[in-house]
Amino acid sequence: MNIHEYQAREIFARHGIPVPEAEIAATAEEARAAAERFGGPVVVKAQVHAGGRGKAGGVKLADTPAEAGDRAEAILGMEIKGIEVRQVLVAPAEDIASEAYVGIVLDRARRADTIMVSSEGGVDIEEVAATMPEAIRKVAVDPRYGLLAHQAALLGHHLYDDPGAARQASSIIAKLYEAYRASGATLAEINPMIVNPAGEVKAIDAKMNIDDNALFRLPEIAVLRDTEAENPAEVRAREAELSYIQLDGNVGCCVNGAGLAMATMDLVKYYGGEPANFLDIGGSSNPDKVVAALELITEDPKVDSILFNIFGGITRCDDVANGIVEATSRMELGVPITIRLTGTNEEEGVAILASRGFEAMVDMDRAVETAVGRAGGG
Amino acid sequence: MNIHEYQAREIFARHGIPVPEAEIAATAEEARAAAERFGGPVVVKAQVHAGGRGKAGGVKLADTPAEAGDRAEAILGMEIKGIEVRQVLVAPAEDIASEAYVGIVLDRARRADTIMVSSEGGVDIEEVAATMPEAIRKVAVDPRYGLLAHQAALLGHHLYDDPGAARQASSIIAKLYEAYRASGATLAEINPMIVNPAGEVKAIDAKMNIDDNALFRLPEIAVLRDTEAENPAEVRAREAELSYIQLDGNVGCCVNGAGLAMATMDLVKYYGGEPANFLDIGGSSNPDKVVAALELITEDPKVDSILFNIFGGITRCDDVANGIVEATSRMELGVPITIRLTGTNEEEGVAILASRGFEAMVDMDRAVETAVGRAGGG
Amino acid sequence: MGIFIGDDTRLVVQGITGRDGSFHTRQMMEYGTRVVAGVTPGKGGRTFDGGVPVFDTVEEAVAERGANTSVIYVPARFAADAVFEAADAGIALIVCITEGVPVGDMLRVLPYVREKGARLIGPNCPGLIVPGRCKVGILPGQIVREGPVGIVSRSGTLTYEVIFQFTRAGIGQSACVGIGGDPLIGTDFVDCLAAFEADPETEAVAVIGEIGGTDEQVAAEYVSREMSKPVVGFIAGQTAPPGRRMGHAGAIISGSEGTAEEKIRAFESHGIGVARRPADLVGLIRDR
Amino acid sequence: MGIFIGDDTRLVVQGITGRDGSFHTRQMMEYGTRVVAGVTPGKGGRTFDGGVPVFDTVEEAVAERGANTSVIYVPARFAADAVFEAADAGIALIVCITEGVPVGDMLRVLPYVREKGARLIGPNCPGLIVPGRCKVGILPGQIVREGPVGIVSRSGTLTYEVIFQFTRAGIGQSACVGIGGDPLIGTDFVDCLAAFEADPETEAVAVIGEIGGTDEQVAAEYVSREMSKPVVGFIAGQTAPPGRRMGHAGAIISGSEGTAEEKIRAFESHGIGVARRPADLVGLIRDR
Repeated sequence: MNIHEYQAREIFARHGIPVPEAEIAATAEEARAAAERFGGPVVVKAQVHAGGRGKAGGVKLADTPAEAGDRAEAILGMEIKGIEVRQVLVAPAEDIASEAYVGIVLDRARRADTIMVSSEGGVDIEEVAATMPEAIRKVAVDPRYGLLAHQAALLGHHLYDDPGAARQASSIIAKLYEAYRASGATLAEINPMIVNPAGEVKAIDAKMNIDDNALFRLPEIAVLRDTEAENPAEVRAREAELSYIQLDGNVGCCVNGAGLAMATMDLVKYYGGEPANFLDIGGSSNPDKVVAALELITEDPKVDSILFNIFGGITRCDDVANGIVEATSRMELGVPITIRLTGTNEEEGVAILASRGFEAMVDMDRAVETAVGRAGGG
Repeated sequence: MNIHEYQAREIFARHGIPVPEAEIAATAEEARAAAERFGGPVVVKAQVHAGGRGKAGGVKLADTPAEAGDRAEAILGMEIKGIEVRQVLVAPAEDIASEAYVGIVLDRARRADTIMVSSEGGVDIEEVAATMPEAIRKVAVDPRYGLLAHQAALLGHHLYDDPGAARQASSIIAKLYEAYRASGATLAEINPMIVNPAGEVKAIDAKMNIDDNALFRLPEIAVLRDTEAENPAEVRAREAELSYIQLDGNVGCCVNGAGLAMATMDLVKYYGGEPANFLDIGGSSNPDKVVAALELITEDPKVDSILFNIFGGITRCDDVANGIVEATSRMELGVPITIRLTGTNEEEGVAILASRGFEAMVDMDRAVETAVGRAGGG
Repeated sequence: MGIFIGDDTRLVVQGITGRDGSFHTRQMMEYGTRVVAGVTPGKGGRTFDGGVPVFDTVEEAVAERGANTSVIYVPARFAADAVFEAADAGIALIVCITEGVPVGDMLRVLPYVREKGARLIGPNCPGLIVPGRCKVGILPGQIVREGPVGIVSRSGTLTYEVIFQFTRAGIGQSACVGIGGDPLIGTDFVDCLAAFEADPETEAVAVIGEIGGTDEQVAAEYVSREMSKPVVGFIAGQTAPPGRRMGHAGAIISGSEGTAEEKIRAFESHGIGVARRPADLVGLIRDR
Repeated sequence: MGIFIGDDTRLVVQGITGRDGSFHTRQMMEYGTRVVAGVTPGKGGRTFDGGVPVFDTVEEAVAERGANTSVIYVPARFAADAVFEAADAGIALIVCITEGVPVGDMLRVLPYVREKGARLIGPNCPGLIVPGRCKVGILPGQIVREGPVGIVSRSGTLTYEVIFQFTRAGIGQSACVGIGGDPLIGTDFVDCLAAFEADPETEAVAVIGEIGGTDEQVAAEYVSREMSKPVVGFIAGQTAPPGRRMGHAGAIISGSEGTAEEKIRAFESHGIGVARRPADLVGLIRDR
């Protein structure tokens, strides 16, 4: 789960990380008022679940309250990577002596949370890793011991020669790790972390990704989900316990299992088509899910052909067939449907479909090729 | 550090362990009033830092408030193992279906905190261990992982066949471990933990010992020290950063280092004397400590002879000699003093003492034998 | 032979009285797996389906029934506890089917399992099957067939698909292992490849990977360095967009890491034949 | 030879700029110990006494000065951190002089040190000395003398006393190790006995125990099972009352466990000659 910068800032602040004050604004007038309260120059930053907002024009400086209002006006409503900006963060512009990067991420290969710091802050860390890897210092946290004091200390010393700044940075790193763990995060970043001319170290930007699987035990984090900032179809899919991601093609896919769903998309492409979505109905046998899945696909205006690819295991073919029958009796599909059905209760499923005039195939390749053809591609 | 039952109960309660209500009383009238508030029969329990208070008559049942007052009257002011009872705990008497034991203790040999449970509660666990060891189930907690859910579960199942009681016990055990860790404890006991006729599991008695070395980071635990319940000389010694334990003999010992202090006591006994105390002035070279040590020893009326045994290392012989000179110029010792001095700055120390008429020896055995002789023993 | 499970497997089912646990216990018993015990805390003393004793703890299942393998069907919030318990009780192979286990739980579980000398497969996996002999997990028994090909996969139904295609083509399997789709799993490709290399009944191996992480790249290197048997592969997610979690918690391209192209390149550069379609795996295996 | 330290020792002093650290660093250098670096966070870049470079981290001391041994003089609240840091930096021998370390800290430190393959001596110990060659800690160099007797002890000044008596009697030492008086320590009697058994220069060993715990009992068994060299012993605290902490955090009789009688009995039943007075150790060693 993505959360917004302003939400991550609040979590950081709660864990004692020095985060300069800021206000969230949903209108130009709110942004102007916030800038007025702060006094001096401010930064206006788009709050969206997308990287690269700076390059997209989603971060602007403003010298006066009026200018802050204008900047907010320009940013609010703009689209960054297809997502509409609905809120901006207004924060006093900081005097910056130097910028650094601090990030914590789950390192799958090392099976450990890994803390990375770089004295090259304010830029993309992948870029730093590619161009000057020696600037980056990494430390893996042993999950059995947690972050040890000396690890935080040596990361601080890597960033700053000044003992005071190093000490502040070590403390921020330790608190960031606490925030990361307490929030079920798989990523937490401060980029940039700055030193101001007075020698104070502060977190200027804040980013966190949360492990969806941890949300059941973190209700205070779960409520941070901003469904308005997400694709509405994907939000509805999640509510129906479907795994759905909208794409640009015209072959709507409905598959049981994530790996098979990806392989189906790849096969659509292989046969010259373009998948309209990733959709995994999971291992359940609930016909309602099939209905919900068909609704999602048919509501996507790009879809010209629907492809079911079901390999029955826990999922039973007859349940899926019943779901298809029920959905098509309730709504007009409007586009051709191609069904591949094999595995558990295959015969029953095929019979149910046949009774309503649907043909079911056993071979995945043939079904995909057919669906692509029906979409006008291939 | 020892804390009282009522203090341990409060810690337990703060960690969510079901502890029946109770009140602390310093007078018979307070005990009577508490019993009146509770209504039914109550237990009146002496609050002292000593084991075996039950056998000593420090725990009594009372059916009426008046009786509770009488019981408190009898218990308050009594001495249990030399310690005066200044407070009693008054708690409603519980209906008890069964009694169990739960304890957590640092197991030095296994280098782990170890949780012990026994369905034989309300009796001394060492006795159970000796007579029916199969009743005790132990689980070592790996310090890297903490207490794991299944460990608490299997201890609960060991105690109770009833799933509800087992679940409650598991939860209490998990909370007790949290209380133990959060308090810097080296021992935490619930004895007995009871099941009442309604099937509720509760902690009836509460005991905790705290690691003195952990107190610097636990101010809320450090304040629980009840200096009034301790030997006043030992309290003063601790304030002077001396390690002092009063004993029954008449040879007052002042030594640098705990091992040497014990060996000196043993040698006093070997030569037919009885040590009046254990006293370690530590590794410091501060003459003030020597003065404080001499004050403690001379205030003990049993002392007939004073023995200094100093092996200079970090401790410098001249500092100790100066301390002795200063102390004896301020006060009248009233008893003979025997001084053994060797190691760092030995010559300077011997000279300082000689200038004031004290003789210093180099050999430990000769010094101890002399001091014992001067005490009239040996 | 097969790998990890077989005739010596004495299985305890953790969560045997649950919906999934009871269903799949019956399926496994039907397939011939020796289910010696079940565990559901608070339900100790009962009997499952009149034959399998249920205990409160895995410890009892080991002590009283000699269980050496465990399969876990408990809800996600209890899954880590169940693995800890199995490992602590001395279970040698722990198969965790449960989906949705917090990755922070797995961080602590993995070193614990390793220290206890146990092997964990999963979580979020379909388990494993040695055709004709033993099945632990949820892989459908009717699609497998005894034979010489080892199959290892991060996926569930895609594994079935591949097995199905092999079986339809008349090529049987020595063992099929679903290692799970989560970012942190107990047994990786290399562990399975090493086991297949050591298994005399396995003549070739098919590896089914997907986007996310670097496990396939590590496996490719291992194959070229350590394996004598032919290995073929398939990578799902060539059309997956970056930064999106494709169903599996582990199937996500992070920045430039974990793409299908990168994995396919790693396979090819280490001599692993890569199928463009699952169906092509059959031909690739035949050619080796 | 000696044990644990010697000519190859390259020492880093953690807390070198503190009062105790600076005093004992000078003492160790005077004795001939090769002090290659000091560490005090925030004071990196300075030089101690004009010759020893001071770093912010142990990692730097290892990387830039090849330190392989560390001695710790930091305050109790930072002692565990210092041990973690030294072990993580690859230091092979860590000697923690600091007194008053919370036992809960040591619970976590001990497995960490073991996993990193390091040895910890202490905490709350005087360190160790190999007469004429190397000293790490605070043992007074002037009382030792080269010779064939290994001395290991839980105490500080009592160790000096014993060394002093041996030296006065003309019996030198191969090495003297103070393992510390806390309930949890990194190196126990058995570790030292094994090292003395393996050291060709050691001909006999004196073990100085005290009340509390069971380390002496374990050592006694080890001596009778594994050691060819004669061992003599002394136990302090025969007159100590039960339930009271005798200065050392570890010197406490808990219930019926850890009494001097029990330890003396263990020594005697395993063939270790027990001295009634420290002075008798000399005679006992002479008789063996």
